[in-house]
Amino acid sequence: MSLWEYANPKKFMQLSAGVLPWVGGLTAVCLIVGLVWGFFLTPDDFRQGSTVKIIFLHVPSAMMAINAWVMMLVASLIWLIRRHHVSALAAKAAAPVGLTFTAIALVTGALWGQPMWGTWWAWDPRLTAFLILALFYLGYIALWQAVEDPDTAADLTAVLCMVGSVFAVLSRYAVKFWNQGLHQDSTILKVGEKDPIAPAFYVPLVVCIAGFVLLFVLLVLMRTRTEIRARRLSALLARERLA
Amino acid sequence: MELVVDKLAVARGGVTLLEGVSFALAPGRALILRGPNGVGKTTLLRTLAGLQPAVAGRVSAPPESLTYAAHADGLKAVLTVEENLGFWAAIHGVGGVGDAMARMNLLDLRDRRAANLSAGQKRRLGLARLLVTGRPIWVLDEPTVSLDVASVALFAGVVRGHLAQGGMALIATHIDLGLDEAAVLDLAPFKARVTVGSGGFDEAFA
Amino acid sequence: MELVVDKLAVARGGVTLLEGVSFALAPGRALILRGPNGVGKTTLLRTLAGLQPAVAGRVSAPPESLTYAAHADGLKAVLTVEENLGFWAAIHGVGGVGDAMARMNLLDLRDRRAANLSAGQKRRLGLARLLVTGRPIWVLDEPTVSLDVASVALFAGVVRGHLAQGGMALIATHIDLGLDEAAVLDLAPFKARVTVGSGGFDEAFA
Amino acid sequence: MMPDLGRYAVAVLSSYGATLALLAALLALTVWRGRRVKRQLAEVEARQARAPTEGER
Amino acid sequence: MRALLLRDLRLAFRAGGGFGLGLAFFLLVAVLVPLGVGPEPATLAKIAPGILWVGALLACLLSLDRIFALDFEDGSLDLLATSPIPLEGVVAVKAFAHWLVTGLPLTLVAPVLGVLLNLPGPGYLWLVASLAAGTPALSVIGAFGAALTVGIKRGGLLLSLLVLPLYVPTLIFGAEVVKRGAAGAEVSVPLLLLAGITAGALALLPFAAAAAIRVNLR
Amino acid sequence: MRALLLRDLRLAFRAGGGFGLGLAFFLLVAVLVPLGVGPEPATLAKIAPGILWVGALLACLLSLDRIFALDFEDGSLDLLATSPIPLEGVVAVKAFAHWLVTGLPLTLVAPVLGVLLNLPGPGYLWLVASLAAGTPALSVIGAFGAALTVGIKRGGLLLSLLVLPLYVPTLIFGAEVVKRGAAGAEVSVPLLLLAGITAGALALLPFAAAAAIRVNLR
Ligand code: HEM
Ligand SMILES: Nc1ncnc2c1ncn2[C@@H]1O[C@H](COP(=O)(O)OP(=O)(O)OP(=O)(O)O)[C@@H](O)[C@H]1O
Ligand SMILES: Nc1ncnc2c1ncn2[C@@H]1O[C@H](COP(=O)(O)OP(=O)(O)OP(=O)(O)O)[C@@H](O)[C@H]1O
Ligand SMILES: [Mg+2]
Ligand SMILES: [Mg+2]
Repeated sequence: MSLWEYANPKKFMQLSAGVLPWVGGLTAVCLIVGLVWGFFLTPDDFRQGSTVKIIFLHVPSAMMAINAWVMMLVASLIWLIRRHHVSALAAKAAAPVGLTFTAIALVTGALWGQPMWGTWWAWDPRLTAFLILALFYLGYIALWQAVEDPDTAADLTAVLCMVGSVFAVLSRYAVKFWNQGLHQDSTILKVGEKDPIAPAFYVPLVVCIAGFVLLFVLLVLMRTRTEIRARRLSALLARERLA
Repeated sequence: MELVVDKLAVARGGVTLLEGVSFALAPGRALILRGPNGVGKTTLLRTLAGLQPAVAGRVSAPPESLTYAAHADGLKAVLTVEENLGFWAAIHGVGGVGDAMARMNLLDLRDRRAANLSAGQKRRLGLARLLVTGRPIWVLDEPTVSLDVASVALFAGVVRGHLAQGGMALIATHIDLGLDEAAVLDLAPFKARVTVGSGGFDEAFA
Repeated sequence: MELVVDKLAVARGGVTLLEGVSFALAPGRALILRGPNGVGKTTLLRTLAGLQPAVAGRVSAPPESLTYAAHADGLKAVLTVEENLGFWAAIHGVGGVGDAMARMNLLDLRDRRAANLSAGQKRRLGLARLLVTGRPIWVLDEPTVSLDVASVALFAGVVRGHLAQGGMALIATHIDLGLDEAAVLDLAPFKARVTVGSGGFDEAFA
Repeated sequence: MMPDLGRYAVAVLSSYGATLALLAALLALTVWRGRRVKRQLAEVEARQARAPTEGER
Repeated sequence: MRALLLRDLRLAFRAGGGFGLGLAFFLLVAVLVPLGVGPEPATLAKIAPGILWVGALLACLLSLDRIFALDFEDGSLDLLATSPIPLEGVVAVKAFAHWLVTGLPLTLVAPVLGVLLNLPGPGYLWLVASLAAGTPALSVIGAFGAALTVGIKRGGLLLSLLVLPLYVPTLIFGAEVVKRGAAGAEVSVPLLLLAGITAGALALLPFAAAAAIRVNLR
Repeated sequence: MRALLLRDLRLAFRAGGGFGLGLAFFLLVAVLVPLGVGPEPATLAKIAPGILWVGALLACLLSLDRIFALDFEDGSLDLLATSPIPLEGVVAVKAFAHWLVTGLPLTLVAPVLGVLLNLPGPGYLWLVASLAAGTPALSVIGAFGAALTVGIKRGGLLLSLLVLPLYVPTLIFGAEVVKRGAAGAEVSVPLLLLAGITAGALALLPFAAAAAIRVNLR
């Protein structure tokens, strides 16, 4: 059986209905364990004090904010190439989730920045790139809402997502070029190098990241199911009106 | 050189409007499409013109043989009559602007801006565009809207001339054009029955 | 309650088009204006509606008794049929939206956005607006453009109903509406002779 | 029970508060709209099953 | 009148959201300027009041451009002009609707953008106050400009050109209020002048705008 | 193609002058910012490169908004789509026409506005160079945004929202060229990057824009 069969809405609804409770349960477990561990059971950092606890929210949401866009890009490509409606609707469903994660990363970052850097906001390249990412999300969502016909909207937003991705990467390099910045580099992927994160933080962080990934999957599945139902609902209503 | 439409189904807004429309149009012939408001004439013509995809069926026509005149005329209000026509002539790489103006009785208005034309004069200008496309198949959506009786007759004459040169015309209209030689196709019988997204995604799961 | 037009002259773009137009319209009567494209029908109707000043002559009608339906319908594409009508009803402080939709055969389309109507359906909606203005004098510029035969008959019925209630209608059209009881005024004889800026500033230093 | 957050209590607590609030809002919105659409769809399907529209089998 | 207001608001929300978008543009200006100017906090703090006001002004301006044009194009304006509502009322209502979907949300969201531009602490209150006092003038003046250009296709830029000079006093006093406020100085003089401009514009310009529309219709 | 270009230019000149107005808006931004920010020469000199680039960008944006919309509304776009010219060509020509009436005059007049904003001496050359290299990208990216929003009434602000984030790299590199140039530093890296963006946008975006128009027409 080919993977593409899950692009059939009926199959998708069946499969996702079976998977949802498990994903939901696992999400709850990971998030609760990770956040409780992170908030109550980690020590203070010698430099950052108790603010390190923000890392358990900030880093997972920042990662997922980017990954959500990547997922939308893949879904858009599938829609443009193979025209599977489910993937277009999944991209639509993911955008508000990605925007929320972006907002969380921005808010927690700002709250962290106030004690650490002495300012809510600095025009650091990574921060700036995130702000621009938020704008891309806003534009994408606004375009979905502004176009009435669902297939037209799917096509237009898919094109926007592709072009936007290219420009988002460009912006990332542009802002790096423009300002050296305060924000620390990525260390999470550099386990084993010198100066890694202490294990006391590392383990709960990984649990939290898993929790955010699962939360993303959960939300996207639920929203995609709703989008499919909404699509069918409007089709049935249209038929009723004609009859 | 022929326009053949085979079991065509067309949709607008996800609703299939017409199904199983088939006809053929040979050089020198005209076909008049009739049907009540909202049956799908405009949608059918746009599909034929290649502006939207068909739901099912096939349209075969030689490439770039078709020109479409819609409800809207595509005129620029700030350009004069002659400039408007000249633009479309240049786009299609054809001459004959003066001739087109003469045949649609626009010579007196040639230096008038399109904004300053009356409704019927605008329509005459929109129709004159057909003459400068050099395309053999004319697809016309209610061409005689706002035209007075004399202009309708003038236009019927222009269509006749086009047919006589081996052209074809497909005309959706509610008004009698006086083109008695044209065949008439009533679209009402082709109204689609299972109308919504039949078989497509929208109903794919039950 | 009467519309009286006395030796009216109207101009567009500084050019006097019609001169010496006089007629009177009594309650319950309709007058059909005829004339070739560009003779000045639209200009005359806009002048009567008070949208532009007359060059000479006089129009007398009770204040706020007149409503005008132009070439453009004044519909908002993103509003539904019912919302569009409801807006005009509210502006004129009149009810009867449901009744107007029923009489113009729009009930099936009430929740459809105006953008998704066909040309004829849009026009029906534009005409339904007349019913929710509560105004006695209807001034109509080619009201039946794009309407199919059944809708033309429907609209003629609506006009007859309006006349029966003591309303008046002034209709510029090229198409036969089947309103046999209406008087007809041909505008061609009123075409202005000395056409440019007669008597005004434009000739004051000639 | 409550860890001592020291002078950064405001920053940490408001971070957690804001995050949880945003996530809860998104989840609530998702669930709410999901339920509503599901209910409407069920209604329409039931209605159409009772009175099959003309042209269906 | 209420019907007209409701319709205009409904159109603004439906048609791709005139609402969120005025805001979005304001946000974009606040983001673009630091990208162009550079990230130093001291420079940004210095120019923040001016830039925020210029951004608010441009956001108004952009959304303004078709305040009457759409109604003109589809014939609604003709019909409104022959309706029982006086044209002055139409202008006032439309300007008010424009303010509700642009000026008001701009005012409410401005403090957040102040953070982006590193606005000094005491400035926030005066930023909101000056925008609340000044944006109604922007909407009314803009409605007047829109009325002047209503018959013109692609009038957008011409409109900007006509309206921007009229916006200058509002801009100067508005930015001055924020600048003084941010520096902890006395703000009452520019704030009063700003309120005066708004009151005057509200009282007079609807009549001028209605006259302009009447001329453009004929 | 030449006919289309000539027509678009003619329309721009006739319809209240798309030509003078892009310029005028640029001028107004350059005037308004000092009014809002205050007159100190040092501050102005510092922000001049950024503000000039932001002004150029906004001037482009404003004039952009109806690059396809007018043709869509009056039905010309349908006719162009069925004409012998490929839609990609139509997009490219229209973007070029837009550049000719906006980007080019902006570039030429920018030095004059540099004086208003007290731009340091060596910056002038680089201001012109960077605008010449960057404004074509603004036009093409804008044409893409206009193509996406062509079916949407009141799409103007949505267009801004979609396009402005796409303008970010161009803006950063453009302003950086001027800033470095004004400070007498090495400019070749950002200038090359700017030219690269323009080249890439010119090569690829007409196809994306044509695809978007096809989708919007159906
Ligand atoms: C609004 C402001 C901020 C934004 C938008 C932001 C954004 C990000 C992003 C995008 C990541 C990268 C995640 C990844 O690549 O895996 C990240 C990671 C991180 N951020 Fe922030 N950040 C902000 C403020 C701060 C502040 C103020 C601090 C603390 C001083 C901070 C500390 C960190 C740390 C420690 C990481 C993890 C780096 C790693 O080990 O990978 N961030 N942030
Ligand atoms: N989004 C939509 N959903 C459902 N139906 C739609 C939608 N958009 C358009 N329609 C319907 O599709 C039909 C469009 O038909 P079309 O415009 O082709 O009619 P037509 O035959 O040209 O009519 P006319 O003679 O009035 O011009 C209309 O009945 C219209 O109501
Ligand atoms: N600026 C102008 N200069 C000269 N003549 C003009 C100008 N503007 C319009 N006209 C002419 O005035 C007349 C306008 O008439 P009007 O629109 O009232 O015609 P109509 O009788 O309604 O025609 P139709 O039946 O085509 O709608 C036309 O002949 C038009 O060419
Ligand atoms: Mg039609
Ligand atoms: Mg007329």
